Amino acid sequence: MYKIISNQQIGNDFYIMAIEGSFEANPGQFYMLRGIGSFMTLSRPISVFDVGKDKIAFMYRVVGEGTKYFSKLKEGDEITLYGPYGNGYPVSDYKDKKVALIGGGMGIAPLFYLAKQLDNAEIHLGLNSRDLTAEQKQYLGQLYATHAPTTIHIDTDMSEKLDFSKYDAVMTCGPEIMMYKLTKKHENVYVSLEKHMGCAVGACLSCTCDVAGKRVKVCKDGPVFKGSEVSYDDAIKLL
Amino acid sequence: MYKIISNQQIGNDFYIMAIEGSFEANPGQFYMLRGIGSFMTLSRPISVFDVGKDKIAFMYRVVGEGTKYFSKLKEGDEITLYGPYGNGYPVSDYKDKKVALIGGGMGIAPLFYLAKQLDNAEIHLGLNSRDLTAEQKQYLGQLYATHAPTTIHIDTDMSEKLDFSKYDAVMTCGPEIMMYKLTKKHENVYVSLEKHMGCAVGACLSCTCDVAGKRVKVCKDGPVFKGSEVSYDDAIKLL
Amino acid sequence: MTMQSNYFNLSFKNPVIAASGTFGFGQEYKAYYNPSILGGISAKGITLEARRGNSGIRITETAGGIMNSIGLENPGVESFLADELQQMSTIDTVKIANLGGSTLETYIEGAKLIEEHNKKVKANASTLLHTAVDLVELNISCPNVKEGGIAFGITCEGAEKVVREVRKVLSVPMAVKLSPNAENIVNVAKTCEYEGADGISLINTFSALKIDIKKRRPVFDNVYAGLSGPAIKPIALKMVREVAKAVKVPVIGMGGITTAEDAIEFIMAGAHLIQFGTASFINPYAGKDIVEGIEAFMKEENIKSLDEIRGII
Amino acid sequence: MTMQSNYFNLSFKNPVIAASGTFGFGQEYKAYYNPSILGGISAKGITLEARRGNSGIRITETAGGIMNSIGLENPGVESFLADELQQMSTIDTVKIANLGGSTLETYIEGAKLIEEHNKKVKANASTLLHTAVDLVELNISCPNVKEGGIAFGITCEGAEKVVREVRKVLSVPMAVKLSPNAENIVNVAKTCEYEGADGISLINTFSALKIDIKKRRPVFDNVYAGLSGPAIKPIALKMVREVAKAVKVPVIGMGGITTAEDAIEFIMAGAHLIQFGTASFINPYAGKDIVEGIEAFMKEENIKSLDEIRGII
Ligand SMILES: Cc1cc2nc3c(=O)[nH]c(=O)nc-3n(C[C@H](O)[C@H](O)[C@H](O)COP(=O)(O)OP(=O)(O)OC[C@H]3O[C@@H](n4cnc5c(N)ncnc54)[C@H](O)[C@@H]3O)c2cc1C
Ligand SMILES: Cc1cc2nc3c(=O)[nH]c(=O)nc-3n(C[C@H](O)[C@H](O)[C@H](O)COP(=O)(O)OP(=O)(O)OC[C@H]3O[C@@H](n4cnc5c(N)ncnc54)[C@H](O)[C@@H]3O)c2cc1C
Ligand SMILES: Cc1cc2nc3c(=O)[nH]c(=O)nc-3n(C[C@H](O)[C@H](O)[C@H](O)COP(=O)(O)O)c2cc1C
Ligand SMILES: Cc1cc2nc3c(=O)[nH]c(=O)nc-3n(C[C@H](O)[C@H](O)[C@H](O)COP(=O)(O)O)c2cc1C
Ligand code: FES
Ligand code: FES
Repeated sequence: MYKIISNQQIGNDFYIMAIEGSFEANPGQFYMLRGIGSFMTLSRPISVFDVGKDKIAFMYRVVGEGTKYFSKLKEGDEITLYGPYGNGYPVSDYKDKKVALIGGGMGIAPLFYLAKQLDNAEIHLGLNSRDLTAEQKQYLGQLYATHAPTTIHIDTDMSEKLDFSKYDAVMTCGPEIMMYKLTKKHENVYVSLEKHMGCAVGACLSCTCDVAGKRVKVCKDGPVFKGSEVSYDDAIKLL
Repeated sequence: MYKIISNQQIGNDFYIMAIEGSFEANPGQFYMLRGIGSFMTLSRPISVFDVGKDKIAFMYRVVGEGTKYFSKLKEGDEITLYGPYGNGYPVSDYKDKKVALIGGGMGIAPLFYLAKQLDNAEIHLGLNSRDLTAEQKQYLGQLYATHAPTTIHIDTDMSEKLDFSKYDAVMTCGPEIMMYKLTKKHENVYVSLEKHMGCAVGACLSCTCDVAGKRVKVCKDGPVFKGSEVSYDDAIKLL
Repeated sequence: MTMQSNYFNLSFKNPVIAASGTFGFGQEYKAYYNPSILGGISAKGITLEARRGNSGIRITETAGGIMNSIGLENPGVESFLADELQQMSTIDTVKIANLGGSTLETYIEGAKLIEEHNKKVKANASTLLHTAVDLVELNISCPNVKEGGIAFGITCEGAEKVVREVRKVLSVPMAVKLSPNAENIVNVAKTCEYEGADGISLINTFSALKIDIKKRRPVFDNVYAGLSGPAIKPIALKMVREVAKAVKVPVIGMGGITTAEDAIEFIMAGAHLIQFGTASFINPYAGKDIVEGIEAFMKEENIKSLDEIRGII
Repeated sequence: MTMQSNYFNLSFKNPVIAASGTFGFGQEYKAYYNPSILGGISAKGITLEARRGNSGIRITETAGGIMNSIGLENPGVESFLADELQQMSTIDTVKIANLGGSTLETYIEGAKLIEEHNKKVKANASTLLHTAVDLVELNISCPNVKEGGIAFGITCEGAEKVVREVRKVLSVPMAVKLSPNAENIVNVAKTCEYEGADGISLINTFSALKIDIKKRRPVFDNVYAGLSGPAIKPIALKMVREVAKAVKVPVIGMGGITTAEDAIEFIMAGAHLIQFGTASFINPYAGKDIVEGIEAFMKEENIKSLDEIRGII
């Protein structure tokens, strides 16, 4: 159990929660967060938003019962978390390369810490017009801009907007359909997949999918994969 | 939902929780307390410890999951409660009469507010030597003494200790066996019964028992009954 | 937009019914809301003779659910008809008598008393007793009485016998309430329909066990007790869907419904009416919240009648 | 004081076994504790041929429980024997192969492969494959595969057929894993015992339903999915007690066990061994906590052997 330092509402349903403790994680890894003892049977996978000395932060959106519970926690309350889990983005391979970080919706969460670890990143935040007020978007833009040049795209398809030739890699997180489209635009696209999870350690097979022709576990082998190797069955269904 | 003003630990497993709000209740009545949305399926019946302007207080002991949850709540946290339920002690009949208030263990809880409403009460707190340190007992004694002369009996059978002839009535709450014995000592003994409860409104029949030859609902017709009319089947089993 | 519907030749102002044993005789939750807002009320289960119910602890909490061992404490059919049912007349809703029994004979005798009562009321023969039973919910599924009840709900043979015999003496509309402990609940439902049941009501509680490991004995004197509440909802929902697909008569679905969203799940699974039981212990406003929540959902999703979504899964 | 016991001619250092499908192939929770502290590990269910499992969402939360629809994703029996089982050899515990099937033939063929593998290992014929299957858990109760499995677990006739035929080809100790969806789980257990099962394992998940009312479709592509976790514990405990009273072979009890107290309830209800499944998702240290908690309880209550409390309810 860890103590909550702060749990700030930064948009309609957007929150950033900071938790006390000593943590080590790579950008793109995630933790399993849970509350209220065993009343909640499944922990919720949430990406690392930021890691600092003696604290870690998560950015999350309230979508159901579990995240609603998180949103009600206050400074001083306790929370249980396990992790870090999975493999993050290939930071060391692209440390000083030019990288586009493209987030869609809550997919912007892992990009903050990711930008911090890269020397030459550019951040593109895809936010829709419902979730955040103009001010809130500006606030987020400024927040992210502390680590890299940041642009905010509202309700636009970023795969159409950018000149991908100038990047060595694209690292993205967001709706599958967005990530799928990006995959077609550049050779080195790294995507972060989302699946309902039970164990987060590779034990339950709740989160498997096909990558590079093999069954992989998103929790353990991912959540970050090379986009071109992912089989987008689900995303393609939506096209 | 109500706000918690304070939740003070006053003994090993003894707590007093004060809750903000405007409440009206009679001594001996109880509320159903609950937390964490619908995760807890049953509310917990807890007697009124004290009612003040814009607040109510409960004294409780941690015995299981529900009360443990209560003990973890802090100032500013929220709690749900319904009530007041049931009928309390016959305060108006004995307003200025000489009344012995006898509590055993957590049964001391309703006596505080009860003493406040009587002009001529004497409080006897039966506490065992495990639950509370000497200091904690003294603290409790002083607390109760703000309303009436108070004595503390440790690990003793109060039905053997007191001269019952000097009282017009005995109002008691505690283990059934204690209340049963007291019932034999005086004509006007009022006891507060404890049963597992579902609805607290008389709808589910979880709490029925025989009083004066009739089936009654402890939640609605009690929890306070005239001791001589209660059928002590369970208590007698223990003798 | 309307929540109103007709089943059993009765008009239900909405599909939300208070479940037997959890709502007393309709008066008990009046401090929270007017019970007339409900589509119906199923009164506490009654038996031919009055019963004191089970000894010992009668209710306890489990993860996401509760267990109860009331043991059908009730004043008996006659007393119910003369007293509690009459008091229910102030409530403008469908009045359901939940009839249990220990032997075939006690079911039949109980049903006969209801039949006679209704005849008298309809004929205005009695000036004092003016409220009739609108619907009988034949309870062949109470797990908490040793002598039986549930014995009739486990197998098709059991159900066949009791439904056939009761039907012979009862012209009042009758739904049969099934047990999740049935060997094959779909077949039991079909048997009941075949034997003349006007509807199927499901599910009653699951037979279950909790042990006090310190005392080294079961929590309940009766060893087993009935599990209900949110914990059982996913199983109940599956059973309701399967039964709704198998029978033509109306299905009253229940088991863990605590919110309007839960109720809508049951309707999408094929339930014509729904009941909420344990929900009232979690939230005394549950009935009101469910009625209002269904209405809000219909508005939001532009649903004119629940028929549009009934059984779409 | 000892938690050690012998069943199936195997020595269990304690009664705590990781349940199939929730503990991978034993390696996955190593970051939390050494799996060698467990009495046994039941590996993910395997089938003759490799399976990709079900499409769509595979796990979700319910009140006090979870629903899963993995659909027996697994590498196939041969690959399991050659690979995952061999990796399990580093773990000092009883190794259980959970064998499912879609037809009688696939069960028999799968069992034959295990039998042959064990014979080779025992004969030291193979130098590479040195780990044998200690116990087969015959899974006739998976609700998540359309083709079958559970079909054999619903009726006595189904169980009779598959247990009889598998027993003919399998000399490795075998427990049969039963479904709570069985029409009469006690009779199915007795049938399995009669047909030569060395033990009974119960319960697998309950077939259940959850509907996404906004999308107006079931949450799971396969419509139904299996309910497990604390929510089902009281029902599982009852079933374990009834089966334990009805058969003479050892009973492996499970269903919602998340704490040592839960485990002790099952032992008091008659279980010889227990399994924890969903518990690991709630608390990755669950296995360790349960083992240590049972030990602490035995000390506290001065219990020398679990035989003292087994089946006392
Ligand atoms: C690797 C990974 C990283 C994530 N990082 C973030 C993040 O940084 N910020 C953030 O807001 N969200 C993140 N998510 C999504 C987040 O896990 C879900 O929004 C959350 O679990 C929803 O829980 P709930 O109880 O509020 O919703 P409900 O819909 O009530 O949840 C019901 C069940 O479904 C599961 N579930 C529902 N939606 C999702 C989903 N999209 N992904 C996985 N499980 C789901 C829940 O965990 C729960 O078990 C991440 C998901 C994954 C897999
Ligand atoms: C009218 C009335 C007034 C009460 N007043 C007080 C009070 O002022 N202070 C106080 O500390 N306690 C009081 N109690 C007892 C209190 O309700 C229980 O200690 C509490 O419910 C235990 O809950 P738990 O979850 O901690 O225990 P668990 O044992 O985990 O509870 C499991 C279930 O059993 C029920 N239960 C367990 N013990 C009791 C009990 N003794 N009485 C009723 N239900 C029980 C719980 O409500 C719950 O539903 C009162 C009980 C009644 C009936
Ligand atoms: C305390 C209690 C008493 C009950 N008594 C009866 C009864 O008398 N007759 C009956 O048919 N069902 C009875 N039931 C079962 C409920 O009517 C309902 O079928 C079951 O609880 C499942 O619904 P729920 O999960 O919404 O509570 C009782 C349930 C509870 C909890
Ligand atoms: C994700 C998941 C996968 C499972 N896979 C299997 C399986 O492959 N074979 C099997 O026999 N049981 C399987 N089960 C059932 C469990 O082994 C166990 O019987 C059931 O979950 C009840 O126990 P629990 O409540 O402790 O989880 C699975 C359960 C879960 C939750
Ligand atoms: S969440 Fe269990 S294998 Fe990935
Ligand atoms: S608690 Fe329901 S009748 Fe008393």
